Order: sequence, then structure tokens, then C-alpha cells
Amino acid sequence: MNNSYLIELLKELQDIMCENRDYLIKLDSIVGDGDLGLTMSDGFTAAYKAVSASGETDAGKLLYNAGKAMSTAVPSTMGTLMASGLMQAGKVLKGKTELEKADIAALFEAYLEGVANRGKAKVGDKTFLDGLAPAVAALKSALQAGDELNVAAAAAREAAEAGFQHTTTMIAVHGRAATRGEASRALQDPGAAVAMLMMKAFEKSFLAK
Amino acid sequence: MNNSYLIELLKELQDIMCENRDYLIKLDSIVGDGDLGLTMSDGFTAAYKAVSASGETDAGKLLYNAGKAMSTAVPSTMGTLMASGLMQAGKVLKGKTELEKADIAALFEAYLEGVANRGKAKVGDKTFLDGLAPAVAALKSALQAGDELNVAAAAAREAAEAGFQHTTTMIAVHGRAATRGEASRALQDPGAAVAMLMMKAFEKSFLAK
Amino acid sequence: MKKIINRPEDYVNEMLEGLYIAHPDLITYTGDDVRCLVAVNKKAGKVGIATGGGSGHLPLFLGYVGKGMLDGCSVGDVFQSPSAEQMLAVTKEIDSGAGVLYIYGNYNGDIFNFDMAAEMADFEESIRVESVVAGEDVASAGPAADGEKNTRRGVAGIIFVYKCAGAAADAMMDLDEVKRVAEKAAANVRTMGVALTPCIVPRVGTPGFTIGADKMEIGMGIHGETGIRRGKLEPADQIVDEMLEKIVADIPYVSGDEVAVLVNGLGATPLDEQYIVTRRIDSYLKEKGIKVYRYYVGEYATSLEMAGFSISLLKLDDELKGLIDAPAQTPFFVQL
Amino acid sequence: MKKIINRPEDYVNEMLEGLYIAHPDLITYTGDDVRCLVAVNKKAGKVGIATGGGSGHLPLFLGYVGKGMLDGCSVGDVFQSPSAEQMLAVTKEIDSGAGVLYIYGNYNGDIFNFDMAAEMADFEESIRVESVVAGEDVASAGPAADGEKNTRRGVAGIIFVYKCAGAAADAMMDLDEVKRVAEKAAANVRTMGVALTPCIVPRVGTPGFTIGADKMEIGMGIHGETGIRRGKLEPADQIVDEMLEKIVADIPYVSGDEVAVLVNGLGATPLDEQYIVTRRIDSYLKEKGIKVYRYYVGEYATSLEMAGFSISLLKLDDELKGLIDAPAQTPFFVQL
Ligand SMILES: Nc1ncnc2c1ncn2[C@@H]1O[C@H](COP(=O)(O)OP(=O)(O)O)[C@@H](O)[C@H]1O
Ligand SMILES: Nc1ncnc2c1ncn2[C@@H]1O[C@H](COP(=O)(O)OP(=O)(O)O)[C@@H](O)[C@H]1O
Ligand SMILES: [Mg+2]
Ligand SMILES: [Mg+2]
Ligand SMILES: [Mg+2]
Ligand SMILES: [Mg+2]
Repeated sequence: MNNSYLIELLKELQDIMCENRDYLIKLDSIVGDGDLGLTMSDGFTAAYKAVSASGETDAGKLLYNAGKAMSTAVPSTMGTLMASGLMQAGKVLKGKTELEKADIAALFEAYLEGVANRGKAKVGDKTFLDGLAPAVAALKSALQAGDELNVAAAAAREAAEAGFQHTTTMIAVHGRAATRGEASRALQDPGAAVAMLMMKAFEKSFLAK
Repeated sequence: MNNSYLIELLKELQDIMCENRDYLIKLDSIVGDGDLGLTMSDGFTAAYKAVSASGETDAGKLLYNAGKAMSTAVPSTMGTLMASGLMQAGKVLKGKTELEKADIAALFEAYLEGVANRGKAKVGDKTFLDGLAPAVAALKSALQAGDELNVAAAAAREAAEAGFQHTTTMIAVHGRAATRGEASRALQDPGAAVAMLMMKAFEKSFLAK
Repeated sequence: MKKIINRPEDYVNEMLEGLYIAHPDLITYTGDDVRCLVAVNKKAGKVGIATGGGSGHLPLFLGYVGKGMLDGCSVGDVFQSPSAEQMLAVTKEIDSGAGVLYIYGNYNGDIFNFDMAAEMADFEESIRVESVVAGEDVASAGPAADGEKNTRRGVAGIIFVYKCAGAAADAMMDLDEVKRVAEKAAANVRTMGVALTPCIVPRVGTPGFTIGADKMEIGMGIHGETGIRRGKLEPADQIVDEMLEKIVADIPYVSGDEVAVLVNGLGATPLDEQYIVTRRIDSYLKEKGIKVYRYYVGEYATSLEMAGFSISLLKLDDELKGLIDAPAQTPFFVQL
Repeated sequence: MKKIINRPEDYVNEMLEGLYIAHPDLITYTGDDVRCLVAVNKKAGKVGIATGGGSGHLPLFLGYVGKGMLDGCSVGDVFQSPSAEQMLAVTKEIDSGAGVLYIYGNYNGDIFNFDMAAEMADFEESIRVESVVAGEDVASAGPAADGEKNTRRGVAGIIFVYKCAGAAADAMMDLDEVKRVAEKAAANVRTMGVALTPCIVPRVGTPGFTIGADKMEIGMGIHGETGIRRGKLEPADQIVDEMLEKIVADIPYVSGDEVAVLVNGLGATPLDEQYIVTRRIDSYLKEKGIKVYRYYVGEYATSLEMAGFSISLLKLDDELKGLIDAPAQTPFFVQL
């Protein structure tokens, strides 16, 4: 695999965020300010547009540039966090032109790290991390167990879905939702929904092939 | 007559303005801001209070001081005009301790002059002047014809009443009413009503004796 | 009436007390009447400049007392004139032998009281007083015919008269010269406003007028005096164009002129909107060939919590430019 | 939505264009992005100070760029963070080799973007960047426990951090010193606000919340964040007392302390009311033995056309006094 796969993946991410624009708006309207559908569709569209025709062959640079484009387009909370994920993935994959299975695991691990470093949230804080962290764990263990990428991606998507559902047991401690305290518990976290959609797009990136 | 008459006259003015407070408020509410009842009752009360127990024997000083007290208490349009009338009357009667019939005519003539100089309105402009000017003319001609003060005062009151009623034929060119242009014509002028009340009080100042 | 106040009767005096607390280095009062405000800083032999008027227009009127502008100000109740007695007290305090100039807005109550105060100052104190009355609201009346009295209301443009006369006095010009400069500034300034919402006089407790949720009134005065037209709220650029058309045609201001521009918020209009207005003014005047020498943007003459703004233009010559540029320091106007 | 604007999408950029037109002597922008605002005046070798944040708070944030305060500011949409890329552009423009200090409010979006910009500045440009985050709204959260992150929102008190750090940089202190001063000011300031009416984000078009005609919300944030209690509107003195009780107890400020006080209007509250508030603050603090060194009263950090105000106290020592007193000149803050 090379950068054409990454571009394909970014396209799937763009498409799923655009398709779920209203869904994310609805989720964010309940706990926050309702802009998440706009920022995620605009942000991933900007990321894809910035690199789809760039001819960039360095996987790291491609992801870093996609992240920068996203951060410029949507400097909101989740916009900047997703940009930080992409940029960190770019730093880790810098110099690669061919991608192994392990590189894909490394990509999502770095993405998670980039978001965690930027946002300084912990798993359990009812954020995006509670969707992505279990997905990355599932992805890694599936690949370690020798699964193919498409199988591992399905496992990751399932874990993200479960993680997202699990956010209704947590109290928000970051962002607007945090002002609700205990009342935030019963509500689904919109950022974790984005993690779930990311993993759906990741899974689809192999179906499409 | 001496200053005890002037104090009596100022008391009648105070009383009539207080009794007609709501009437003046009503008139001014139609064409202006509705404060006239307040400023006239407060103003003439202040004028009377300032001199009633002063022991001042100079008629001019008494009237001047009454005017200053009024101007301090109610620096509104009509408040300042009435103060200017009193102060001008004071200037003209300065030095007198005994008042003849002619002095009373001079008092109101000076009052009219004081208001006219301050306000720079002309008769026919639909103001206080349209109530007081005909009253002063009637007062003077009655006295010239040899009438007693109480008879002359009644004539002055009648002329003021007629002058007030006559304001419904005029277009306002001063103050808030002027912004209405032609539409101001049908309305009674509140300031002219004050002139009518003044002459009523003047008339009563002799009945009381 | 949603106001952060105590008893409405105490509104003006409590405001003044707060003002003296916040600006002890610049302003104080004379006698024991907080409504007779004077500058702390005194310059011997300088012409004194006094203004006055009703409360409810902060920073107008008192906010321009300090260095390089005004020396004193008497303050009335909300939208009511101060008394001649108060004006006289201020006059006595600020006269240092060179005489006193009154600069105030064209309202009956103010005119009557300032005239009376001037007579008292002459009669009782032998202080020479001259007066300049600012009346530059083009929406309030037509221009005065030759020899006729100007019947236009005085609004925000009076700030320019203060600034020019204040700088002239600060430069130790004599009373005739300071008056000449003030008259020149007053003759060269024009203003027009627009209002979106009414304001509430604290002691009244209810709005002075009502205006539909999607309506504006072009030409409204700063006490809610009727304007020239009420209509649907339009985009900022369109409103500015309509106002400038009337203002520019009035003197008229012509291609090649240089002007100072004052964009004045009436109380509740955010600075953002005032700058959006500024942007359009700039392109409108550019198109007409009128050059802007200096902009002032912000709240200079308000109507309590009214939403809306006004535009004032001052036509400049070299003398006025120099006076506009001179430094000044007051509680609400600081220029280096 | 009663606003004097053109298309809501153009709100921020048109406001900025107006701003550059009005203040060409003080501010300009870098590159071709009007949202990357920098001071015209540059002082070689001086530490650069940058801030940034959402629009809708004028004069905050950009209004304090000029001489003696800030050197640059990136501006986001209304109530939205600018991007890291924009912050980086400003950072590059204002660095003159002595490094750059970021001072901004404690909001997630701003933190994430400023952190990212600092990394980029280091990584891509080798510019040393330090950051100080202001979070002093005592109504927004309890004080941070030892070693824990401060979760309080940053509001009007940030002006004091700007002022002190700006003066320190202007005195050619190095980056560590300027940062130390900024941290000291941030640690010594506390704020609390009250809101009477909501505001409308132009692109949203409807109020962010509703509040009864006779109600107020004590402790509300400058984006309409929920406060600590909503209740019937009370007399000014009572509101001030409730707010000061919370503020004074927080550091705490104690008898013998000297403070600077900022009374800040949120947008639609007349200056008169702000001075009525000032009056009560003064007697309250006098009673507690706390001495006021200097007052600032006016609009410093607004929420569009929201009605309400905030009070900020800055505890002073000799160093901070000197920095507060230093001259400054920006479009919205001039001190001699
Ligand atoms: N510190 C953080 N780390 C990771 N995710 C966060 C953090 N803070 C907030 N989030 C996520 O961001 C989501 C909201 O994003 P967004 O709508 O962009 O925020 P806002 O509009 O309030 O600025 C939340 O649902 C949460 O999952
Ligand atoms: N220039 C003037 N000369 C004489 N009377 C005047 C003049 N202008 C106004 N008035 C009188 O003043 C009256 C209104 O007085 P007042 O209520 O005090 O005015 P306002 O409240 O509008 O300041 C008018 O009815 C008119 O008779
Ligand atoms: Mg959101
Ligand atoms: Mg948001
Ligand atoms: Mg009246
Ligand atoms: Mg009146």
C-alpha cells in the first residue's frame, strides 16, 4: 500500500462525515453548541482536498499536510484535535512511501496519541478518546493475532461502536458538556461518535477495494 | 400695598399651580413630555417658600429672589421662562417698598418682557405669551380707564382665558410641540394655560382680601 | 426596566459619585453640588470653556472635562437641563480672568438657562461670557435661512466643537479667538443618526416610544425625537449610504474636501457594528473624492441603552486640523 | 436579529476592515489575512506578545494591540478560536529574536490552537514561545487544587495580564521575566460577571439563551455560559455586594491590600450604570480595608450586545503598580 490508499481513506472519512453531518449536529446540539456536524464535514473535506491531487509520495508529509489543512479550516475543539491526530500520524510515518500492516496500526496509534497530547483528556473522561482508544487496542491485537487489515478494521469499528455507547456511563469533564456535571452522564458523547464514524470509514476503505 | 401683597400673590400662584398639577400634566402629555404640572407646582412652591418668611421689604429683590429660587428648582423650559419673568419684574421694581396700581401693571409688563426676552418667541407662536400678552394689555387699559385692581384683574383673567383658547388656531414653532407642524394647530398650548392660571390667581389675590 | 441601578431618584448623583471616585486626578466639583463638575487641572490666564446638559448621554457632556478640552460642566437630571445657578457656579470656578465660553446643544431648556447664567455672570460677577450653540443634526430641520435662527438639534458633532475650541484655549488664544474657532467648527460639522430600539428614562420607567422588532428610525434625536422616516431595518451599507447622502449634500461636502469622521454608538450597539459602518463610510467618501483625515469610532454621545448610531463629518482646514490633532486628556477622551 | 450588519458571513472581516481604516497608525495585518492583526510599531529586540480568540468581545482581544501592550492578535469567527496557522503567522511577524509570549483565555479551542501554534513555531521556525493562560472567573469553577489544572474561564481580567506583561516587554525584560510578570498578574486577578440580557451570534440569528424580563444571571460567562444563580433583578448595590463577596473571599483579598479595579460593561449597559456600580465597589472595599490604587471603568471585554457587567480585582505589589501605571497606546486603550 502507498499514498493512494491514504487518499482513499481520507476520502472515506470525508464522505462519512458529510453523510452524518446532521446526525453529528443533532448529537452536539443536545450537549454542546451543535457545530460538530459542520466542523467535521468541513474539516475532513479540507483535509482530503488539500492532498488528493498533491502527488505527495511521503506518507508522513501527506498526513501532516492534511492535518494542517484541517486545522486551518476548522479551528474548533474537535477540528483542532482531529488535525493534531493527523499531524502526529504524519510525524510518525514520515519518510515512508510504502505502508505495511504495522504502519496502519502505527498510524491510528499516533492519531490517538496526537489527540491525547493536544487535549490532555484521559480515557473515561467522555470524549473522542473513549471511542478511538478501544478501537486502536482492538486493531492492534487483531493484527498481532495475524488478522488481515479488513478483518482487523471490522474489529476496530465494533470496539469504537461499543466505546461510543459506553460514553453514556461517564460524566463529562471537558468542554461545554462538563458544565452539566452529573446531568451529562446519560447523554452520548458527540466526539466519541466521530471516532465510531472514523472506524466505519476505515472499514469501508477495504470494502471499496 | 407692600411686599405682604406680593407674598400673598405668590401664595395664590403656588396654590393654583398645585391644584392644577394634573390638568397641566394632561395638557402637556398631549403635545409634550407631560412634565409641566410637576415643574409649575414645584417651581411656584419654591418661589413662594424662598421669600415668604424672608422679611425682605424691597419689592424688586423679593421678586428677583423668588425667580432665582424657581430657576434653581425647575430648570425646564417653562420653569426657566417663569423665573426669567419674575427676575425681570424684580429688576423693574427694584428699590420699591410701597406698590401703586401702576407698579402692579409694571410688574406684569416686566414679567411678560422677561419671558419674551428669554424665549425669543413672538405673540402668535402658540406659547405662554399668547396667554399673558392679551392679559397684560387688558390689565393696562383697565387701569388707564380708572378701574380698581380687582376689576382690572378680572379683565386680565378674561383676556388670558380667551388668549389660551385662541392658541388652537396657531401652529407651534417652539419646543417639542413644534415637531408636529400643522398637526399642532388643533391642540391647546399648555404654556398658555399657565398664563391663564396665573391671571386666575391674580384675580383671587384680591378676593382673598 | 432592566437597569443596574438603585433608586431612580438617585441615578444621576450616584453616577456622579462613581465618576469622581474613578477619576480623581482629572475632575472634581465646585461647592457642595456634585452636579457642578470642573477640571482639577487649571491653567492660569486660559479662557475657560463650560458645557452642560441633561444626563443620560455619557460620555457627553461631562466626560470631556479635563486637559485640552473643557474646564467645567453642569449636569441636569436625565434629559433635563441643569439650572442657571449651577452653570453660574461652574462659570465662577473656571474663570481665571480671561472669560468663559459656553458650548452647548441647541435645546430650549439649555439655551434659556445658559443665557440666564451668562447674564448672572455678567451682572453679579463681571465675568465675560460668550456662547456657541451647536445644532448640526441635518435630520431635525432644514438649514437656517439667512439671518434666521438655526433650529437644528445639537447631537454628537458637538464633540468636534469641544475639541477645536479646547485646543484653541489650551494654546492660550483669547476669548474672541476661541469663540471664532468654536463657531467655525460648529458651522463645519453635520450629523445624522439612526435608532433601532428606545431607551428608558429611569424615573419614567417605560420606553419613550416603541418601534417594531424589524424596524429602524432614520434621523431620530438623542432623546427619541421623531426622525425623518421609519422603515424596515436594512443592511448596514444601505443605511450608511442613505445617511451620508443627506449629510454630504447639506454643507455640501465636495470632492477635494478633507474631513474628520465621528462614528458614534448610541449605547447598545456593539463596536463591531460601528466598524462595519466605518468601512462603508470610507468607501462612500472615497467615491465622492472626500478625504478622511481622522476617524473617531466608539461611544461619544449616547442615549442611555438605545441601539443605533450616528455619523458626524467635520470639514477641515489647516487651522482645524491642527486643533483636532492637539493632545487632550479627559476621563473619556485621551489623545496623544 | 436587530443588528447593523450586512451578510452575517461577512461580519468579522468587515469589522476588521473598518478597524484598519480607523486606526492605520497603530495596527495592520500580516500576509493577506485580515484576521492576523499586528502592531505597526515595532521595537527591535523586544519580546513579542500575542493573544487571540473569538470575535464578538470588542475591545477584546485585538483592541489591545499597539504600543506598550500587545504586538499581535489572531481573530476567529464570533465566539470561535482562530486557527493555529493564523496564530503562527502572527507569531512569525512579531518575533524579533527575543521570543514570543502567548496570553489568552482558558478555553479548549484556544488552548489547543495556541499549543499547536507554539509547537509549529518551535518546529518550523525555531521561535521560542511561552504561554500564560488567564482563567479568573470565580463563578465558573472552584480554585484549582494543588497540582491540578485551573478550569476557570478567562474573562475581562485578562486586560490586567496584558497591561502588566505589555509594560514589562516594553521595558525590555526578557521572555522569562515577561512570562513571570504575566503569571503573577494572572495569579492575582479575579473576576465575576452578571448578565441581564442575551446576545445574538450573527450567523446563528437567535439568542443563545432566554432570560425573564425581571431576571438576572449572576456569574454568567461571556459566551452565555451558565452562571451560579438566576434570580430577580436586584438593586445595583446588592448585586455588587454579592459579587464582591465571592471575589474578595477567593484569593482572598484582605485588609491592607492594594488593588486595581476594572468595571467592565458587557455591551448594552450604559456607562452611568457602570459608575453607579463603581460607587458601591468603592464603599464595599473601603469597609474591608482594601485600598483601590486605580479604577478602570468602561467596555473592555464585551459579549456583543449583552446587558450586564463584570468586576475584576487585581492585587498589586510595587512591581505590578509600576507596570499598571506605564503608558500605553492602542486603538482602545490609551494611558499617559
Ligand atoms: N480535551 C479533550 N480531548 C478529547 N476530546 C475532547 C476534549 N474536549 C472535548 N472533546 C470532544 O469534543 C467534542 C465536542 O467538540 P466540538 O463540538 O468541536 O466542541 P465545541 O463546539 O464545544 O468547541 C466533545 O463531544 C468531546 O468528545
Ligand atoms: N420660546 C418660548 N417662549 C415662550 N414660551 C415657550 C417657548 N418655548 C416653549 N414655550 C412654552 O413652554 C411650554 C412647554 O413647557 P415645558 O413643559 O417646560 O417644556 P418641555 O418639557 O418641552 O421642556 C409650551 O407649551 C409653550 O407655551
Ligand atoms: Mg460543538
Ligand atoms: Mg463549537
Ligand atoms: Mg413639558
Ligand atoms: Mg420637559
